[in-house]
Amino acid sequence: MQTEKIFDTLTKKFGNDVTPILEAAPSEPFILVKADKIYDVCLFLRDNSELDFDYMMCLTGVHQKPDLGVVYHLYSIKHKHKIVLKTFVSIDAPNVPTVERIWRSADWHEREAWDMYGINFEGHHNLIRILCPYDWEGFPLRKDYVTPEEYHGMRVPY
Amino acid sequence: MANYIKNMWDGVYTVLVGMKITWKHMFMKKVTVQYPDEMYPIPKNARNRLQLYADQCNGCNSCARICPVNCISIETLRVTPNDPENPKVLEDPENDHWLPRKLWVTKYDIDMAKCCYCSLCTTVCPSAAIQHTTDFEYSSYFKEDLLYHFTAMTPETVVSKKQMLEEHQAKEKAAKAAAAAKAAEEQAKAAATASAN
Amino acid sequence: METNIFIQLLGNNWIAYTAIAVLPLGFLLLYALVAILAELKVSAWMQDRLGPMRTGPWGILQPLAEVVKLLQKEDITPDLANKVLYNLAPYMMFTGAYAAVAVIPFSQQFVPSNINLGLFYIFAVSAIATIGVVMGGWASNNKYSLLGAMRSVAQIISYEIPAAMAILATAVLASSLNLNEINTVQDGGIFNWFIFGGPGPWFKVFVLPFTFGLCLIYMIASLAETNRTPFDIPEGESELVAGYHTEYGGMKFAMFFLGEYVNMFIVSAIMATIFFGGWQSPFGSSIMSGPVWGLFWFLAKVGTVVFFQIWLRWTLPRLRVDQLMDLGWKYLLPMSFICFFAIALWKMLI
Amino acid sequence: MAEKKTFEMEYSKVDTERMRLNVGPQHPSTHGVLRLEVELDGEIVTEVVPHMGYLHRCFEKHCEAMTYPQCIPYIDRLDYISSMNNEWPYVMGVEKLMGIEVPERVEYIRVIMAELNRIANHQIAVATFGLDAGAFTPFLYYFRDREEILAILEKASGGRLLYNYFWVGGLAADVHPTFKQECLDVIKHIRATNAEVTNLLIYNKIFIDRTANVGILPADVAINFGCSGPVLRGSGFPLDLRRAEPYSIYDRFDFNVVVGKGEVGTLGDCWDRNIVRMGEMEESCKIIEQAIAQMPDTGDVQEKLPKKIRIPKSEILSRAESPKGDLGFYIVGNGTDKPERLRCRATSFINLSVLPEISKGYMIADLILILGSIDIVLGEVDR
Repeated sequence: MQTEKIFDTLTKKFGNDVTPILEAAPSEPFILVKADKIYDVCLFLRDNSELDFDYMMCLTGVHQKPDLGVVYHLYSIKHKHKIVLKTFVSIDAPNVPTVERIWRSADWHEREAWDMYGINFEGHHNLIRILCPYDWEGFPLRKDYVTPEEYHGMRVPY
Repeated sequence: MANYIKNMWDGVYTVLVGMKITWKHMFMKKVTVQYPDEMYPIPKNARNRLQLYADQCNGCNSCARICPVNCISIETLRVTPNDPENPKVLEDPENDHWLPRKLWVTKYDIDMAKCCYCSLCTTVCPSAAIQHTTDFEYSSYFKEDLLYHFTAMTPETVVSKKQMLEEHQAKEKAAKAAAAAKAAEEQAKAAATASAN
Repeated sequence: METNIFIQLLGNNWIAYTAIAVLPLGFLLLYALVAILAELKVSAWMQDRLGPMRTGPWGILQPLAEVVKLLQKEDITPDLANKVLYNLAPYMMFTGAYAAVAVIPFSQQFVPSNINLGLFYIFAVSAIATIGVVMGGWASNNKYSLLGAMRSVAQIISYEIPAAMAILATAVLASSLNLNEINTVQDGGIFNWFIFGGPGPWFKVFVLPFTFGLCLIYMIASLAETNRTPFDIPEGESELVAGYHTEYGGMKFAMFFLGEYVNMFIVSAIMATIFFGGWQSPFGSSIMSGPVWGLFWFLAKVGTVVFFQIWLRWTLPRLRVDQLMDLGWKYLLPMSFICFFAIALWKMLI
Repeated sequence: MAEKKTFEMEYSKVDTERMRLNVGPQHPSTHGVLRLEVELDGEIVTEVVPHMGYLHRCFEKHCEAMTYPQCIPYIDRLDYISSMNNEWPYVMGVEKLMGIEVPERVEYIRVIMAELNRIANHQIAVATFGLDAGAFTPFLYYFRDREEILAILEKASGGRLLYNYFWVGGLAADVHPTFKQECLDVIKHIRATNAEVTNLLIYNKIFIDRTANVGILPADVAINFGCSGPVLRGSGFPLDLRRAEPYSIYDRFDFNVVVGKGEVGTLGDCWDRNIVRMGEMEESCKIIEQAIAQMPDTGDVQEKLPKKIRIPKSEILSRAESPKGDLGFYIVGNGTDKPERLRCRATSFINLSVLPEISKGYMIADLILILGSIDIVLGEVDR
């Protein structure tokens, strides 16, 4: 299915909650989704037999000042089409519903996004740090992150 | 029951097949290279220890800038124009072609403990001054020994060159100031004459 | 006792007994060094490597260097280990292995202790090694060690039965439990060895599959009893790090190691004795036989079996613990019963 | 699943205490510094909790402070066993964003290099898998051959393991003159060793017993977990990016997508994942042979580039089929010479997430094998 058609299907279903944004190549066109609707949109994307996005390629946290964002790269193995979803939340209340129950691969991706950006995935069964130590403070990939001087008495910048 | 016997047969047979292979290998040519005595051939372009040919380095700092791990640190000093030594930089080593030097490289340190052997520095170097050698046996007991100082200048020369430059700069400054003062004076004079007129 | 060469030479006094006792110990230490070297070299050759080449010519001093290295290591006892058992376990293991040497007929003239219950005795004392393993595994207070020890016990217990069946079959053939006696029966060349059914008329060919089978069963069971690949699950390094001796180092580890190699020797010696005629010459009692030749033949046979064990080790992957039990109880045990039954029947017929 | 049920049936009646066992981070078979917190019921695994991050090197944070060419040495160090394959999606993404095409000769050399490195990776994967099962000898046979591959890669790039060879717009250096012949020679050796290991290890009864019916991963679960590469294909699902969305010049080659067939056990077990790797080595050999036949003998290996590589405000998820599976780099440019965001869709990371799911109910020894069959590299998991 063409990207435009996917966009049409989505706008028909969700109305104002989704905003398709077509970008010039090589950037991929994406759909901006309101954060609280992301679960419904994803569920629709996976379960609709015409869309059938059964494979989640990537879930990335981003920090595009001033907001935190989550980028979902989805892929349909059957129909061989892709789609990019984006959602942005304010850095003060970075709450995004989890899609862990839709694609299990989102589990660790979301933990990583929490680890690096502090994006709180509501409803995630085990939202703890994954790459940083469990007691690490701060969210390292935020643009305003300041590297701490010490961690348990060890100097951090070598 | 058939499965039972087949299992047994498979077990014995595949073990025997495996044993035949290992037996054959016992008499095959061995591939071990007895390292300190014989060496595995190292290609000429192998990336090992970095080497600076100080004659060729003109101190442009591009290697330090491209290094992803910041293992090169360079300090340079402008050459005094009327330096009696008349320093030169080897521009083309094959034709022995030298050019006047613009910068003294007073410090060129490579911390080989940090180096990641990516060879980015050797590609950006405009004069092929920094190059990878095929020497990989340079481990040492102390981390400090892996900090290589490549510049040939002694601290005394550096100090004297600095002094020379400072003197030169002071002289230049003084000359400039004098010139400026002179100009101002002339201007004042001119202004005075103008106003007098 | 009359057959013992030391008593013949030195008389029935304490010097002779000391010599009898000490000689196998020295021999075993020497053997262990050679076996370790063989293990290193054979494994290397099978893997297209050269193996150790630096210590001595062709690396022949490598085992010695390793022993020296182990001796120099700090003797560590973990804080939470049960100190007494922890320290005792390696020696227990070695003791069990060493005690079994007492009845091995090295040669016609030299059997340290020529008792009539040789086979039975070996089975009794070699079980002591298991106790050492369990002691070490449990006392280390390490979960890996404990798992290794539990596996080891399960393994050794299940594999002693097929091994015992195999040995008993030869006891039936020889009508004796005395190891030297068993050897003497196999007199008269290679075809009188028990792997070929022992001395008998031409129609013993019917019993050959069963004796071969028993030999194979004993081979497999003995591998399991000595914790060697493919049955090295008690110390399977990919899952249990080092199994029951995870926490051991230095001298104590060396004792475990020595125990393992001595155990290898014991099972190989039993195998050589009961299936391959022990010190008997393969060409009959007239050619190349005698006390010294006997020792030579015995050692050659043991060496071959040990080589076989090494060969298998570097060929095969490791079994899983439940598959090990499967193999022991579902395959080896029924097969050993069948073979035993057939041999007993044959013995009754002739 | 048959085996799984038996264990549960046999042991469910016995009231036992469960034991928490720490596998790793210093354990011979976790392939690095992975820590698995395992709950055991006797020897049966009831729960696996992976703890990662022991090798975390802040790759993504680093790259935000690096220029685009400077990132490549760091990318080499993600999956340090197949660096060429790691560099490829990244440089491909940057090239796409910059809108440059690389010369044809470069594409061929890249294909050959990537496939050679894929073989080297699969050799390690199969070898260490055998090692996990207790077979030491095939491990060294494979390392012997891998050495020859590394020698070729070293001659071309200068590095043995971390090449920094694929550069934006081309290659770091041209290949040496004897390159083609050496490749053909090494393929012969690879095939011979593969045949040998197939007899020695793959079809060994003990090995089959150990790996068949163990760690069964059904295809739908694998897709839901986002698995890719041999882990997904071992479940019988033929998803290979080289075939599904042919990047570079993969549409010019004739090769099969190897999938597991459940030959000796259930579809999607450890043995299947392993045999997929064996098959892929052969397919890679075929690709290399074709590429060598088609490759132009002379030509430029580096496109002319601006002195500073700048990427306009744009983004891309650039994917390529690495030996571990679908490796992607999400590159966001912001108009400067440094990326705004560089995210690595690390294949091992995603594939590892399936481990707790498929290892429940098997024995501790199987857990090690399942982990080995997933073929992770901790450099990529922890990044």
